[in-house]
Amino acid sequence: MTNSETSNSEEGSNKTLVRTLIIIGIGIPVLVELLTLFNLVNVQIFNDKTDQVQRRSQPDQAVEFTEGDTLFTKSNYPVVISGMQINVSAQEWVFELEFRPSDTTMQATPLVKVDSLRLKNGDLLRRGQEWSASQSKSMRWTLPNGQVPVKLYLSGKELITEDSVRNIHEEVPLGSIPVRYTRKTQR
Amino acid sequence: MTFLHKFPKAAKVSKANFIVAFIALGLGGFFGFIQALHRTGVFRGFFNSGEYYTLLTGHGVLLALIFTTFFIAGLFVWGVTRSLEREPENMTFTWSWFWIMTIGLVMAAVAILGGLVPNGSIRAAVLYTFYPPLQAHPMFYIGLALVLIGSWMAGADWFWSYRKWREENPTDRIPILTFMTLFTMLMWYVCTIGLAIEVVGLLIPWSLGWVVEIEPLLPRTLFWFFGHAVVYFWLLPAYYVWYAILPKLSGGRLFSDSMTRIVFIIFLILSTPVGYHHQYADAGISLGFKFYAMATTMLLLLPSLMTLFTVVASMEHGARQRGGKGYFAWVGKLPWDRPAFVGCALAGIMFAAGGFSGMINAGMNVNLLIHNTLWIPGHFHLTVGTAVALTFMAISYWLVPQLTGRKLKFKTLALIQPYTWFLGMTLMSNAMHRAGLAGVPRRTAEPEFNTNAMSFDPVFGTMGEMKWQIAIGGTILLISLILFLWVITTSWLAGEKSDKPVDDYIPEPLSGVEHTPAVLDNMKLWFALALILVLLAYSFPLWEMIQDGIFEPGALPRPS
Amino acid sequence: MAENNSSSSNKSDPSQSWEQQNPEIEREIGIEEYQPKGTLTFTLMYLGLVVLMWLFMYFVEFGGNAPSIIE
Amino acid sequence: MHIHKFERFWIKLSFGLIAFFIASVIYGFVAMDLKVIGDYQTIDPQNLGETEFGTPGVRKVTKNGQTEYEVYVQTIQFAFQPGTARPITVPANTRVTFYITSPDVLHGFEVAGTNINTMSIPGQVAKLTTIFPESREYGLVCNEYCGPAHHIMEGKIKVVPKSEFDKSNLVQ
Repeated sequence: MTNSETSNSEEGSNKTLVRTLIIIGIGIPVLVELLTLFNLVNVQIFNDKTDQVQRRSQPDQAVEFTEGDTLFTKSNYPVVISGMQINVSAQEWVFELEFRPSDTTMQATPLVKVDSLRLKNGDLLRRGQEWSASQSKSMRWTLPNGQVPVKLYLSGKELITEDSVRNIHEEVPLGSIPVRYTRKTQR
Repeated sequence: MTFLHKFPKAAKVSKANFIVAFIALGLGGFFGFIQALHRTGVFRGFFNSGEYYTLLTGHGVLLALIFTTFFIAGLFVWGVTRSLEREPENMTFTWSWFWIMTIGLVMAAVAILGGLVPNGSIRAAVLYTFYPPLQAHPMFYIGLALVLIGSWMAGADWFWSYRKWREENPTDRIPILTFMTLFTMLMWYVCTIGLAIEVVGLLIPWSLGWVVEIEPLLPRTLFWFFGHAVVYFWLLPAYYVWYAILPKLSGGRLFSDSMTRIVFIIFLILSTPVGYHHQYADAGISLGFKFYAMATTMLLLLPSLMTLFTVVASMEHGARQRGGKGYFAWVGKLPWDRPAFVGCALAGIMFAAGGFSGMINAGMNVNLLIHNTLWIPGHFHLTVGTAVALTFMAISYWLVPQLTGRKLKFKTLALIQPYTWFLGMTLMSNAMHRAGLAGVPRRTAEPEFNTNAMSFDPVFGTMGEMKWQIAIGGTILLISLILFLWVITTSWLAGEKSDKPVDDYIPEPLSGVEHTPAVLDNMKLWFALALILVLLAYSFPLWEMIQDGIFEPGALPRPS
Repeated sequence: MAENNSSSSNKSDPSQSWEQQNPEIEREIGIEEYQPKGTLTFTLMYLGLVVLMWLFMYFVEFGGNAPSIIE
Repeated sequence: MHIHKFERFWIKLSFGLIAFFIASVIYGFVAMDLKVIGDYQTIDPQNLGETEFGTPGVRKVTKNGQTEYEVYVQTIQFAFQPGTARPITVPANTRVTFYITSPDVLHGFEVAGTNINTMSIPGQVAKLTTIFPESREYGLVCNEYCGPAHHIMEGKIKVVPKSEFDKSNLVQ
């Protein structure tokens, strides 16, 4: 790279450079804008709303669990999500989850465990919490700022006989979780 | 002899301002790149979505408030000193406004970046509009107030130089560079009344806990008292470059001195009473005032349309002097191989496009189509993000050599830079405008619907395609920014020393000052008229808002 | 860049105009002679484009975007 | 003053353009029912419980012998009430008036892809009337930054045919 602008060879390569720059740097932008204008007018005026039907088709919704829903419904110790909320303050995001036994819980002492949380960005938050399905249990996780859980991984230990245990795993996709502002309490 | 050798003291002040401006540009631009990747969902690994707003605040404050203010200060020091041919009157005073502004900037920046410290208590994720009741750390508001006070002192410094010059030259007309500086600063004084009342009168006492409740609409209205005029505070220095320097870079002369002065006068008069056009969608402001604001906003199109004519005519004059012919062919004779020219010219073209989306924004009802959608950042990345920022970058290629006495290095990279900026910005802002039409909101870390199985419906194309257009555009902009900073830094530190690093001569206008009516230089008259129009727009509604108490109906603060 | 190599002498001879000293400039065009017809053409084209796009945005995009605020 | 005749012409055209813009806004406002909200009333944001906003939801009213609906919406950090936990359900082709306010910070109330777009400001009640022309679901977006979980604040408006409108969910 030289600073001279007068030498002939430099002038020639400079011309090519300027031409390339103009084609890429101005040509593409002009093309993009013209295409935009053409498409806008074309869609709105000439084939109005052809994609109306298509655009309203929604992705198949998997069953999602929210507050009040029951887990382990097929077992004899179902538990109910009795509370689920994210408390947001300026400093931290806290996910609070509460379970209570369902009215139909039969077995007295099965153990249930939340193994981990899957966050929206794909990260896994491991911090197991185990409790007896016949009792209520509340638990909290500090989330990375801005992240919401999308899935719970639970496991249950069912006593079949005195000394044989059956493990059940359940994936629980979460629906909309209320997110509320809280002033952070100084601890 | 170049500026550095004639006015070494002023050159030092200008350089100090430019250094701060370029650091803010680099940091703020980098935040912008992260945002482009984050909000499109292309890559969200840099920061969490909760921290996005800290970056967004940093991006807005560093670029829109800090980069602009410091660059403008540097530019005006250069222009006033050069055109009045005198160094600043008192260097202690000059340096004191620079340091007050810098201390303020550091305080605001620390408050903002504190938000990235886990569990930190110093935070200011309130974006650059800082609407209460969202509350930042007091340091943020105090820092902004210091930047404001420093900028007032800077303006006073230039008026001081002008008065001294006037004593020695009682009959001369105000030189055009000084004229544009003084009128821009007069407008700044008018519009910052609102900001000063908001920040010093309401927000600082409130953030310190001296008052608890705050009425959200009043500070919001005071912010927009300032908030649209501030865009002209950014834009007028770009016009200053286009009027004063761009004609010469094109090989010609400014078309008309009197038109230039008239345009600046109209901006002084009309810039402030338009603020309600940012509040068309607000409750609590009656339709009459919204309409008044629309009428003044639309009238403000006039000076920009006049600028379009005068500036393009000046460029055409240059092209024809360089041998251009015909109705269109003359464009090819412009120096498309000179970075300073190319940057200014492309910035002007972008401004014409941004002008159109601005016209839509100004339409009182059509505004609702795009209010607070991504269209708005799309618009102001064309105006302040390109018309202003690219002009400032381009003219740096011409100014920095004068201030440092060193020739520009890496001229090829310097030439590539404005073209890449233009390309990146077209891609990004085109997609932003289109996404805005589909209803995608601005100022959000994750614009997609999270839990409802809903989606935005673009008029044409797909959301996925727009997302990539924004991400790629943002990446190209980052590359362009790095090129700029590389060229400027290396030239500044290691450029070849020269007595005449650039041709800094500015020829007289075609229609010179001898054709310009004297009344145009009557600053008192125009300043008074500006104040009257502001009073008409704001006195009654503000009075109405404070009827029930300045802090009533009050809301409680929410730390951000 | 905007400089040209020979212009280092440009203020040395005050009788010559800036244009006469600048080798890139082929002819000097005075104010009486200069007709910015290219500028007028471009600005008229811009005006036409703006009016068309406004009509489209206002009456098609906005007018056809119900529901709207009717009161 | 020396103004070139082309420039004089251009300035006249510019005035024409400005007049044209203002005229088309007025025309849309008056003839096409494309309006913006004005001043309605102030409210104490810390005591919304004592007002209609305390029981937010859809209400039936009769105006001029016509059945209309009123929707009181609280925008809170970080939800529309109603709108987020359950959709705002209203009938199509019927006048619906929204009253929107906020107890905490500024929010936006944007029905995505339509012209319904307003701010929700603590202390101020935004009042707007509209008619939904078709039965479909609309996304509801908060388009003003309202705090760290702003991006999570969203909701839904469900417009159903008049005949299918379930009046049992109305607020009394």
